[in-house]
Amino acid sequence: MAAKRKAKKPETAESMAAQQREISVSEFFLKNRHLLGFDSPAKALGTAVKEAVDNSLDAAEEAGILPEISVEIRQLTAKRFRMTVIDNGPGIVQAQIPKIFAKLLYGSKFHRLKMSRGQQGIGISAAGMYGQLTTGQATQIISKTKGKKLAQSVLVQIDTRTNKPVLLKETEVEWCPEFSPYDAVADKEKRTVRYAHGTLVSIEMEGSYRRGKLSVDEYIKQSAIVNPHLQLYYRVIMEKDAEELEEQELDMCWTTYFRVLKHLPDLPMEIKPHPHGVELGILMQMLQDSPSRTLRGALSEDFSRVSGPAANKICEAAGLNPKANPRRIAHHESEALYTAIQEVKLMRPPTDCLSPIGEDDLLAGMKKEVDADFYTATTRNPTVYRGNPFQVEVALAYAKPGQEEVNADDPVRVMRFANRVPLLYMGGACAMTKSVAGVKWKSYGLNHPKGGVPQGPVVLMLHIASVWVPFTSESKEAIAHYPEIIKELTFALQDVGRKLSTFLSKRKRAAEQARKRNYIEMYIPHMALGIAEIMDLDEKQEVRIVDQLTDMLEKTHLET
Amino acid sequence: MAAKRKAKKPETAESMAAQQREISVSEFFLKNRHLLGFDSPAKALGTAVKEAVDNSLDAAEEAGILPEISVEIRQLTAKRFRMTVIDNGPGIVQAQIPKIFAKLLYGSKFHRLKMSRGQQGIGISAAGMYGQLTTGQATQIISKTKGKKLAQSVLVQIDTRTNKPVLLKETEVEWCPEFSPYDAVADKEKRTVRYAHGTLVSIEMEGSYRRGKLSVDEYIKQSAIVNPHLQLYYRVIMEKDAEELEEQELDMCWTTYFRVLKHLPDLPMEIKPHPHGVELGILMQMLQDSPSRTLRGALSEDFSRVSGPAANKICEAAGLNPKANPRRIAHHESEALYTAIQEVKLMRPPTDCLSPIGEDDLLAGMKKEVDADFYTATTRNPTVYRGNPFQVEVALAYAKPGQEEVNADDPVRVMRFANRVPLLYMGGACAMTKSVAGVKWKSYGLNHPKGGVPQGPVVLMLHIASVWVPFTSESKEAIAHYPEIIKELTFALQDVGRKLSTFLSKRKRAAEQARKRNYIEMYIPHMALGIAEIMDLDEKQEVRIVDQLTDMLEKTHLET
Amino acid sequence: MTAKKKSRIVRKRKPSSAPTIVSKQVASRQILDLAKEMYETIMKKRKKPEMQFPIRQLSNVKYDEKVGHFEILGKVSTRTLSYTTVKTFAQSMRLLATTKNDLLDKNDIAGKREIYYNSKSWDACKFDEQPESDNLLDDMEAMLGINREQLGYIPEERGGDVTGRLTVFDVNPATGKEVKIDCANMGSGAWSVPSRVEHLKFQTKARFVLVVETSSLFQRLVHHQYYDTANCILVAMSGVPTRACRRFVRRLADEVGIPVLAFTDGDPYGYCNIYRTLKVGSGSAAHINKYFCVPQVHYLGVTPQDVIDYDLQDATHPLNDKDIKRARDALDNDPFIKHHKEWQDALNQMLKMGVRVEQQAFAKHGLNFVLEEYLPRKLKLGKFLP
Amino acid sequence: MTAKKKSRIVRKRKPSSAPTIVSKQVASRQILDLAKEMYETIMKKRKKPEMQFPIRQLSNVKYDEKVGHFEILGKVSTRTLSYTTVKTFAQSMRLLATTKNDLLDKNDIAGKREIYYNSKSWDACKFDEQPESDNLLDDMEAMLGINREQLGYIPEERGGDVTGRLTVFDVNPATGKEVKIDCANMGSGAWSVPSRVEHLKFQTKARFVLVVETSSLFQRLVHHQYYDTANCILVAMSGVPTRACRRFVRRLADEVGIPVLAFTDGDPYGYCNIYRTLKVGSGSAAHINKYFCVPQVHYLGVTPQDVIDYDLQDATHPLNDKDIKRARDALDNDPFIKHHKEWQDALNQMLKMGVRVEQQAFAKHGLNFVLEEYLPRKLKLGKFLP
Repeated sequence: MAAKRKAKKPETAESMAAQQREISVSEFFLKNRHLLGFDSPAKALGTAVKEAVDNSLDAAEEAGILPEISVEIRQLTAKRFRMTVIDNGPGIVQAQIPKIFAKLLYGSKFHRLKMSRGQQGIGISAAGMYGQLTTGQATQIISKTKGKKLAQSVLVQIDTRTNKPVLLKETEVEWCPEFSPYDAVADKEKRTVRYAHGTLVSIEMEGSYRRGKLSVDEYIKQSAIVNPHLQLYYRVIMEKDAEELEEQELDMCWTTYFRVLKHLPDLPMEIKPHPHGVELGILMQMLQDSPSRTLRGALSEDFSRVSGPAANKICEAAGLNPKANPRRIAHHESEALYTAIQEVKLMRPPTDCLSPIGEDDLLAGMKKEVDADFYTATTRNPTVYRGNPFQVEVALAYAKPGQEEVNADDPVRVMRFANRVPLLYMGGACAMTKSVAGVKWKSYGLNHPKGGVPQGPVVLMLHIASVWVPFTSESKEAIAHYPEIIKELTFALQDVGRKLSTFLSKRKRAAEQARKRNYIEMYIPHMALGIAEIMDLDEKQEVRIVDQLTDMLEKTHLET
Repeated sequence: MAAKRKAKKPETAESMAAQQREISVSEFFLKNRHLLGFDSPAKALGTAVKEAVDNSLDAAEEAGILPEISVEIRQLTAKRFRMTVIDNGPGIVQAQIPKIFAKLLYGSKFHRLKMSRGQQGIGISAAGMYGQLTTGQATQIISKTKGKKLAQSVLVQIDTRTNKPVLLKETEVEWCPEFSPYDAVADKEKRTVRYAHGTLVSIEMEGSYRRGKLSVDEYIKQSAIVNPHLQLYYRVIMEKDAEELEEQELDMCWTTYFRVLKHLPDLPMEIKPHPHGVELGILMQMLQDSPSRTLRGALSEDFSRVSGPAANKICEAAGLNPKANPRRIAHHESEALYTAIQEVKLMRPPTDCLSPIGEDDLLAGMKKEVDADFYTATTRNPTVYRGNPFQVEVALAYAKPGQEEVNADDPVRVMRFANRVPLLYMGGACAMTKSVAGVKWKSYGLNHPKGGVPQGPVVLMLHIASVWVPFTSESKEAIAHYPEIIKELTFALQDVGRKLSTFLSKRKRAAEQARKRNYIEMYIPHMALGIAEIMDLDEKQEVRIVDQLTDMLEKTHLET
Repeated sequence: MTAKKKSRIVRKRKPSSAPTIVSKQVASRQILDLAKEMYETIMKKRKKPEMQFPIRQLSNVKYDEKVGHFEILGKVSTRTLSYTTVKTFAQSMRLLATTKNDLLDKNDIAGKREIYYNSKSWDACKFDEQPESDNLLDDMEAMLGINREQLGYIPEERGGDVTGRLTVFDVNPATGKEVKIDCANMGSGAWSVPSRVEHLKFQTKARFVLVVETSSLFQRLVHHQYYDTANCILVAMSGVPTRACRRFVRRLADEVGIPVLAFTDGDPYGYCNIYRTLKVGSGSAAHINKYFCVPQVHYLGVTPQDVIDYDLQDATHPLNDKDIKRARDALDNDPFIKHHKEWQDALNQMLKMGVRVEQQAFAKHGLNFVLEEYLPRKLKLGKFLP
Repeated sequence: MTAKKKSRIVRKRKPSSAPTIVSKQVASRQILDLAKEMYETIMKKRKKPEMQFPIRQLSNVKYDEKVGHFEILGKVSTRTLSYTTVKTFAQSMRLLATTKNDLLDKNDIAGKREIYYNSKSWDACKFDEQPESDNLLDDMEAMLGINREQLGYIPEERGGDVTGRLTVFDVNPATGKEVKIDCANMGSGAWSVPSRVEHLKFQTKARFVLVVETSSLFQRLVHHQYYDTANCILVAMSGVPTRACRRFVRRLADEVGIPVLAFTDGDPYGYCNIYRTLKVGSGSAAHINKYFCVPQVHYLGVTPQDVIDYDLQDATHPLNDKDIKRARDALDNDPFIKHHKEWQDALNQMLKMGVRVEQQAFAKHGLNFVLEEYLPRKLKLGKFLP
């Protein structure tokens, strides 16, 4: 047991008040960095790459540019790596660079209702903060916007006590994103493409590089699958390689994932909140903030799917004057309004805020992944959870025999995606895995251990597109278990399951036919021989029995 | 498939820059409130009570006051509840009240290294924010500090866009905390205790009240067990009760958990960071911030366990001048310093920052929980993970037969605590559950299905005390899987396991003795009879054989 | 044997008439007819051939005390040639061919296992496991209505042991010369019943036949020359009597006309399987019961009442689930048990007592109690279960 | 039988000398001595009594071809009276008392199951399950060094069947009169070997004894009067030979001095259990092997080489794990197999071929191939395994 403590003066309300302090969100996540996916060196490296690539893709698409991205991971010492991502996106305006890369909770995507990969405004800054914590090094950014002659080169760190960027160095440099990997030769001719705009981000951090199902390699591969409009270059240079190889040989290390689609996916539109998904406290806030002069105006202009007549109907049901000033609505009046909104029938939210991958592209991606005897995909119609539109898609492949990693006795392979981002970790906690386990695969022809994932030479791709994907943690690795989402996933899985079942039974029937024919032809002669031996018939008579019996049986059993 | 979209103008770097915005931490957690434990109405109610009670206990203990707390849950409408917690703590200075109750990431506990229940500065404000979101109602606080005549009554909300409190109403009122429940009669005399100071917090929220292992009831009961110095009053008033019962009858609804220890636990001391647990980035930050003029001074004054000579040794190993200005250390010099620190041998961090429950109090708590034939407890010596001191304790009870909820065939009951706070949810993800499953209970006499929790009429209490408990999420429900923590838990469990094993084998031996005596006395006469029949002996001779044999065997087998 | 003595042992009973035995030529002809009919169906009527079998279950038999055995009713199952039955048809025809050409026409014999091995030369048509060929032998029996011993098949199982005051006239199969066997003159051994018994002739002056379940008790009776003391013939069944043993006892009973008494363990298996099968046959062999039952037999013991009368409670075993199920099934479905109230009472008494008892249980009162006390008393009393 | 003929069938061998048989009086006296010694230990020496048994395992036997059987070595296990053994001691003494007073002194017999039931009157000391009393019977045999048949215990198992050119002289146990049994005159049946055979006398003109594993093959040989054709005595073992059967063949071999040939299935069980036990005894009965082995026997077939020579590959079965383990164990641990290279070769050949073969497999070439071709050829060749 511990020795007796020194007496300590007890605190008072006043002395305790003196200790109260604001905690910056950076400090908070620095201490809790496992919540952001930086719990181990191996995972940290993957998380950093993912955040950078997600940002590059979002920016290029919003700017209407077909994205071209290179990712390099370079080992510096045993436990230290540098990650560098270059894109051909629109670039970042000089003034925004420090905040975007060195301030947590800063970004353009949190406040709007529109599908995008990033949503929290945490990721890339957190990666930089992790690099800074483990190596003391700043994040380097070079960015060039269209029309500018020179690029901005910036070195930035985060002041974690205030969650503010510290600009260490800012210069103008000659730079433009350039992609010309050796691997491009496979595309028939070697080409070097230079763009007038783009961004480079480079972070040094403690890390560890591994291969396998939870690796950066896998993330890169899956990203290419769900983004068929993306041209991606990727290389990993280990300390040993860097020492032993010439620069030209290092150039050969690039792996290229070629673009297969020459146009961008449909751009998702931003929408306004739907009144049925809004909680009382938010409703009150929105009325306070409304630019409208009247309650009716506030309802119809700040929300989607509320027409003028609908707004009147709501006001009437709540016993409020449609012309009332929305900023002067009392508390009990808002409660009445809230209740009225729930009762009035409204159109579902618009869904052009979503951009699903689509069945064709899902199938194309799947064909890259696995050589199969059968492929199928389904994209569900959009629907809503808590007022947020979302849409799910599922693709299924039944592998040809002999495929590596797709064995008939193993659990099926499940690839999870949210807003086109691969999810690698925490599959067990994910609503997608739960949905896969919940479908009755036995009736579709797969073996299915109770409570688990089905078994078979099957690859499943699941995608959810939403204006706000509900993750189980800030590291965005698993989808939370919303019943509406599980229901949609289940319908989609059942749909591909039924198609699989049709395929399997067709195939089974053909095999059965062949087996039956052989079987009949194997035993009929023996039956005839028995009769012939008993009756002492000659060979000709015996052959006639064989013919007659074969004829009869094949007519019955083979022409169905 | 979705219909063709309207063409939309692509974004440019400039148009995108215009959309960038800071995200307040309140907005962030409002949208992600499941991360804070507010994912379902039932859980939200429990989380709110827990945050309020944790704060009350921390404040009373720091002020050297024996805590007395009342908790009331009152149903207002089917889905709406009001939670009110009153304590006899030191009260809160007027100016701090709004920030403490209506600003996320604000508090006194985050920045210091000292064991306390709260650590993030999020909990109670998040509860208020949830109440505000679901009911539009503000949080009410009444607080009286020592020496003041009147109490401050405050109504406060949070402006989630800025994470700042909005003071709705502030008045001075006559109020003092008063506890006089009917149940106190059981203590022989009814008494009403009034205190000169204390705090009341009351929040209205959407909620749902349930009983069982994951309920508020269970949290309250377990809190009383690990805080034997706490006097706690608790009542739940459902809508129906409130309508049907007189006020006096409602007074009868209080359940009292009596204080069993008349003194406070040892107050934990605040410590400085230990250099071995500090990462490079933090080290650099601390040097920048040091009030010392010299590197030696910074090392020995800002860290614990670094004496002057040790500081010199570190500087020497790093090739740095001990008299250098700590604010002028270059990057590569800090790296050298960092490496040198890891290599110099230092004392482990001080551990008076921890206040374990102690074996006696653990046993006392366990005796309240279950009527057992055997109790044991162990408190491990403090140790360190990532530079953070921590200490684990385990108590075990082997229940008397017939105890409700403690069946011999069921998994053992595991009660988890962190810094004296009961953990109810997410047991499956917790390092404590993992440690229990990892110990080889079979060798201690319990049935133990592979990979699972052992079975038996056993209750286990596990406690971790630390200056920074690593939780798997902000809702603080499960301990992260740090190997150092699992190791300590395992040692503690093995210790109580060995004691259990000794108890069980002693008990078995006694039963064996009785069985052996009966057995010998049953068969000896038959052996004698056989000999007598063969040799044709008379009865007297036969009796003599019986006596002789009984004597010999009992001497050998019964007097060990 | 005098009429006076007989009456002390068992109530009078008309011996049932012996069933017809077919010659090998007739059996061979039957197989030929069957093949011809199939040929006609296929080649003339151009229809898929069928095979018909009487259903061999308790539900397709009736018990008429006058007939004396389970008689098969009309229910029939039909097997039509199809994809699923073609292998069975092929194997059936080859089996019939072998039976006719190699056994009947050549006057040879074969064991079940030999026929299984013989099929190994049939290529794809061969039997993979012996149960397959065993099943088809049963089918063939049922289809032809002749027991397989008459087709030249010999059982693997032995036929039981006989001692006591009986002379058996057998025939040397090679020379055809008569062989005379004196079963009272087997020393401490016994005469082992052959697998085929149709040709045997008997001569005896014994008062009755005692058929015993266990070899152990049989040996005790032989050791103490019980057949002399009681003037009887002793037969040991060693469990459920084999077809040869049942047929032997039946032929003996038919020829010499003395009472037959059965002495088995007192359990549902002893009553409902061993004794009932010995007396009236079984459901699964319903089509050939007439050959293999012994309607003349009566039940001596051990009865549930004996447990009480001879103070055997502490030498019993509790009934297990299988025993209880067997007894209940018999009470519900067995036409023989349902016909005789005495048997229903005995089974119900056993179920109520919850115990079964073995023949050796009498050893509790001394090793020779069973032959010195129990058997004489039971025989003197002359009260047997039907 | 002439020496000339004999030489064609088997190599010469000195018949081993017959073991001593003790009288009931001697056996009774031995039990009394044992009790007296125990009494002295307890009451005079004031020590805890002990019981000693030779260890009955293959590891405690040696094989000397001259002796002819597994001889027990000196390893002994001692059971001292203690808490854990007191029940066994009590039951042993009561069992010895019953054996002496009720069987030996009264010249009575008892089966194992009867003794089990007899114990029901012993109160708490009674046997709960029959394996308990069976084990103590084995212990008693080992302790006294006398086989239990000599103590008056009769086996439940039957002793095998005999036909052929042999006359057996038995004794009527009641009258003591000699009984003459002609085993060539059993018709289609056979003479069933009694459980105790010590008193039998034999007379024969046969050339050899053929001991056959399966009843089915035995019946085929009887049906075709093979014992006349080949001038031999046929014995059916029906699996592992019972003690009575082994003792019978041994006594026959000792008295008439003609060769004995064994014909079993060609599998590790047939070689290492059935044949080896018949010839030299077993580890677990090491203390009484001298009574129960037949050192004169030689092995005729089916050998692994026969599978090749007689084209039986497609009538074999693959060896299962148990077969393989049995063969390997024998190669590693069985003193008999380890003594004879021929047997090691045979087992290794079988393991390499991976198959076992049954006696009936010859039916593949026709039902009577075994007696018309196989046996005559093997006998003519005269090459047998030791």
